[in-house]
Amino acid sequence: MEILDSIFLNTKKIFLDLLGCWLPDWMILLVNIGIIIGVIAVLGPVIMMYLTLLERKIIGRMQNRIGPNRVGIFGILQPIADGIKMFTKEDIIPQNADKIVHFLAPVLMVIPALLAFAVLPFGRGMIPVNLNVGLLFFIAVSSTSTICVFMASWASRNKFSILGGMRSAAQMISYEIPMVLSVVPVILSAESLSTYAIVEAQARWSGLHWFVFTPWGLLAFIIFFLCGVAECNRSPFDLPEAESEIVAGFHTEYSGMKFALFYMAEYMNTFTVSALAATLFLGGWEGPVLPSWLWFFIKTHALIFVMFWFRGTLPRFRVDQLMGLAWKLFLPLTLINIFVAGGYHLISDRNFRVAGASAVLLVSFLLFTVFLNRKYMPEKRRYDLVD
Amino acid sequence: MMIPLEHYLIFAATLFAIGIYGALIRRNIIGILISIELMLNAVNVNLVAFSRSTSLAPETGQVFAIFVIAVAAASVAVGLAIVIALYRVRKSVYTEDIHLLKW
Amino acid sequence: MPKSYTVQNTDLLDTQTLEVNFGPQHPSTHGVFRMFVELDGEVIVTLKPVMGYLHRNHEQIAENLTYLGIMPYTDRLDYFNAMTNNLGYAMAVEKLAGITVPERAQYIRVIVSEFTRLINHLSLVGFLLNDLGAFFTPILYAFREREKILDVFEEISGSRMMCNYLRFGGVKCDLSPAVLETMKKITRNFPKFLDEFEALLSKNEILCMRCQNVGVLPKELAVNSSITGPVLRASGINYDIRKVDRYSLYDRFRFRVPLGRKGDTYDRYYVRVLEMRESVKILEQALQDIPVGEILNPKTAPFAKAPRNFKPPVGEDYGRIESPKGELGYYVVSDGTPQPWRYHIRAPSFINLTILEDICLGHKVADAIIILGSLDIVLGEVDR
Amino acid sequence: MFFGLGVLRGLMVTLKNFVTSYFMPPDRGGLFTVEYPEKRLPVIERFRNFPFLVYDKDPENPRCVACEICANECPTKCIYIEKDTDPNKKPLRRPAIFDIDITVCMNCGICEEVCPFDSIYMDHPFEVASSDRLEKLLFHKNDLLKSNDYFHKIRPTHAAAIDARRRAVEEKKKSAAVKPSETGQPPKAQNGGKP
Amino acid sequence: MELLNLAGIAGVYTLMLVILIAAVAMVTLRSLFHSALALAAVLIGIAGIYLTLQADFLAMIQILIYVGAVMTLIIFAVMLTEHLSHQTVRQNNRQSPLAIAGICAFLFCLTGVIVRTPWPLQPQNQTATITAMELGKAFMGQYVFAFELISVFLIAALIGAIVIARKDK
Repeated sequence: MEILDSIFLNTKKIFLDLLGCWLPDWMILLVNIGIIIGVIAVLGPVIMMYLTLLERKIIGRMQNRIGPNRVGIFGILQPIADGIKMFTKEDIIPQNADKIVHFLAPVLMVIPALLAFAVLPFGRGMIPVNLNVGLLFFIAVSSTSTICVFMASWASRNKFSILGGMRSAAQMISYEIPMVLSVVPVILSAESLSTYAIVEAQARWSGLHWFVFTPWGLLAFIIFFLCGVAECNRSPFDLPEAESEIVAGFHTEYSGMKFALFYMAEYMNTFTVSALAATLFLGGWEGPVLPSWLWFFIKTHALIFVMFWFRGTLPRFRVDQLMGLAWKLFLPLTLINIFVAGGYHLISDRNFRVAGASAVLLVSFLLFTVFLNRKYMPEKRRYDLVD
Repeated sequence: MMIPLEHYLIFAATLFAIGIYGALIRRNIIGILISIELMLNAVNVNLVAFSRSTSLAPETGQVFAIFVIAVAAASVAVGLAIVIALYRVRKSVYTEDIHLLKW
Repeated sequence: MPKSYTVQNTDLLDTQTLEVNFGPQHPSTHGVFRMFVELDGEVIVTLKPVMGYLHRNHEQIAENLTYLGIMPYTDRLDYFNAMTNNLGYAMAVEKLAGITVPERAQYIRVIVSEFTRLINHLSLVGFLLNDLGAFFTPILYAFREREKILDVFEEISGSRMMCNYLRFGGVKCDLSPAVLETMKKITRNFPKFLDEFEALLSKNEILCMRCQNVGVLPKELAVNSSITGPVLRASGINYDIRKVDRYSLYDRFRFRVPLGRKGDTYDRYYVRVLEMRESVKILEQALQDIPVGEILNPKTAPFAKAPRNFKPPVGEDYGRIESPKGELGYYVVSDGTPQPWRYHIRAPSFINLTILEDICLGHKVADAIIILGSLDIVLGEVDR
Repeated sequence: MFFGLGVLRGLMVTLKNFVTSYFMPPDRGGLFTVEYPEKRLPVIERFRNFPFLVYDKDPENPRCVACEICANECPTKCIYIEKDTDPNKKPLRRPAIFDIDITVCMNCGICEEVCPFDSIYMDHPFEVASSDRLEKLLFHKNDLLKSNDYFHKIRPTHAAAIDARRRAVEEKKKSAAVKPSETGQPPKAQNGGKP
Repeated sequence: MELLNLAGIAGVYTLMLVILIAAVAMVTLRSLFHSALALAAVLIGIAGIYLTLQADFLAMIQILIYVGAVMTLIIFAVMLTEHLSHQTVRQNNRQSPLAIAGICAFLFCLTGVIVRTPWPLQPQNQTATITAMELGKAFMGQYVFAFELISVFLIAALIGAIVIARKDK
């Protein structure tokens, strides 16, 4: 299994040794970095293209229909067809739009999405850049996309996009805070910010060793995942581009290639957020039999399936409910979660009495916050059938 | 990576000078606030540059830099709150219109 | 010289209201319907519905056609339920001309209009969920069931939606035993589908949060603006024309009328789900004891070949039925010639639309779209 | 009850549909789509699309006698008929021109009901789209004429009933014609007075 | 290898140049929105400078706090106050030539001082990369009082901002 596990590492080493015979050694260093950058630059868009196809197939199957199967055997070439369509579509710039900012917004939207790939541990030893502040890098980079949303909505100068821009910025900010706080317990128990060390920490513990099996880990995982969904403006929280209300939110005035960039940024965010959730809580590339990078992709695609599943089923939140959920439900839960995780980590590592106590504490606090928000909870309705 | 300390200091100084220039000539209050941000950042660069080459414990510079960032964020928050309150009353954010102590 | 400083109004950041047109091409208004909305931030200040984009001059055309010639036009009024439109028109003319309808034809008419009620409520719930943002899943489940019923309609009348199936004094063609069998199968496993549909939607917290206490229609406003149909019953008023007029055979079937209590969007949604369950009960009873016999009153047979000679006596009449959207009435005035002198339709969607502004004020933009969806309007019927 | 329960139950419904769409038959949660151009749904017998004219033996003399009842009764007035005239300008009981403008026709089936000579019925093919709006969408007589066995092919029961009724009328007329000749009275002037 | 080092140093100098250009642009651009974006560019540049000074925790903090939150705040303020319509108002008042002269003089003597003073250099600190662990120990150890004070200060600023900006009913 070892060979299969580090198959990519070996091929790279062989390739570099091959080059080594007639290139100076510092050039090899550059080539190594070049390979990594090339892999990410190719991996990002390809993942994005095949996520769009995967989404349409999955949601199709949920609705008892087939999903795209005309282009290529099972619709394999559909993303390429979409790409060509996006290229050839005419690129309309509104007349009184702010030309530079209008052009810059989609480009700057894609850059953070691509940068986030640099920190994900794809497999044992296969991490593009092993920063010791990897997790913080991911959060910082994903928070810069708010500005691009502002630029897009301000530059197109129309009512709908400004309304959408304000809404999505407010949503992104209010979901960033619970997201950051829900990651703190993981850092606390893995004692390091680097994603590689976090995955190794999950491998070190004996028994069921993923963070998601600890009580605070489960709560943090749910909150992190939901905030991640909100961060990339997807399903139950996809208010900014709510078609039924304000047409298409901040990218109303975009068409052709620019719209494709927004689309690409959204899907890459989907991939990176679920990859990070898998790394932090589901043990990254930890797995019994299969090679490590395969485990990583299985877990990430499981979480991506859940995101598409949300999109296929759940209706959309309204603006105030959306904000209420973030500030009144997620934030208090994450704060308490940090205390419980601290206590859990301090008292002992793995015995069940402590786990039970913290679970009870967490569930009681959850019910308490739900009780506090009961004004927003749905009420039971009775109907009388009259003759 | 041997960049002499002086180069960082000169860079920070010029950044600081640009910040002052911006603060002096801008007519829009938000413009002034932005320039003050720039000046604070220039100070941060200095702190971090010094932290690596003086006799003190290496992390003191960074601790101070983080404190400066915290204070700067708080100042921007309060500053912009005041700007919005002003705009609500005065309908303009230009420094000429705001020179009455009480209206 | 400093500018003169008059103390401006010291009210607070008066963001000027934003006029937004949810125009005829908006993705979620059902057909060509415009709402001129004035927004203060997110909250609706004024809302003015603008209609008439789909006006096809239906009543004027009808005055130059024979009575039979109007029948295919009534399919296109409320294009979701053609059969109940035909039924309303046929009953009005039969009352005018004094034609009785044989037993089996009455049963077929009840079966067919109850199936149409299922279709209409299915697609309403689907479109309402579409406005709420559920990405097409509920509507595709609803349309899967609707396809089965439309295939049955095609078997009996020849066309899925534009059925043109009823004639004065009965129906155009008979139900073959095979069609009766498929109808029984559909009504047998419809409740199972409804349970799955409700499991997906009714208890869904997001749906409840979005729909409860949104667009509350008080009782007296509903009565004063002559609202009819499920929208009225969701506000708690027991007025169902099938029970009030007891027209055709409805007094023979045991079924109950669901009533809501608060009259908000969630009640309007759930009352329609309960009505679907009641319609399935009626269908089971009707399909059970449908008699054998002729399907067209022999007195009207000669007119089938020559609609020109069908001249109802001079006079006027108003026939009304409980269409899935409310009280659908036909007012026909005849002057002895084969063409009606005056022909008017009381469209329930048009009248239910008048209260849109009153129940939308104070709500957010997203709610206005859902309230419009819950009123279940079809532009063909509104603009005629 | 617990906040997220309804949402979870809804998710289970879609998951069940996702799973069953792979192996269940169409009506119990399986795949419902029929891939149109390759596989098609069977056309239902009573389906009515645009009308067509029936002729018994050869297209020259269709059943239609150009009585224009259908043209008058058609709600949208989309039928145009002109009588045929023999060489010396005497009108014949046959249509020279019989046009149906299918952009106007709403396939309501009234012409089929009112035609006393069983000559016009509703057809089945629905793929009649064409790029040219005027010329190709105006069906002339030779586009409309179709044989009786084509009528049998697309509408077996209905065509059989029509033919049975026509044969009954034929017998009654023949028997009526035979009976007076047996009783010696001169046959009514059936066909130009020839015996 | 020294080619690589050279490239690295050249990279740092170009980064400094880019930051200076963005800062000048920020100060002189007419539309406030554009100058806010220029500020964002400067901030990201300065995060890059921290990386070259091996202060990567600080760089990430800088991006997260400044570019993530402070910039959003500034752009919100710009959107709320700037009318969509006119952009023609002159952004700079009349003292700019005088200001330029004064600032150049100030800059000149400052650089003179920087170049002349003999900075006490401690070579062994040059390469020590400070990880988040040491910063955490410093915060909880030597500077714990300042840390608590800053949190009180932030809360006060938070509440103050809300009270001022709130549209009191």
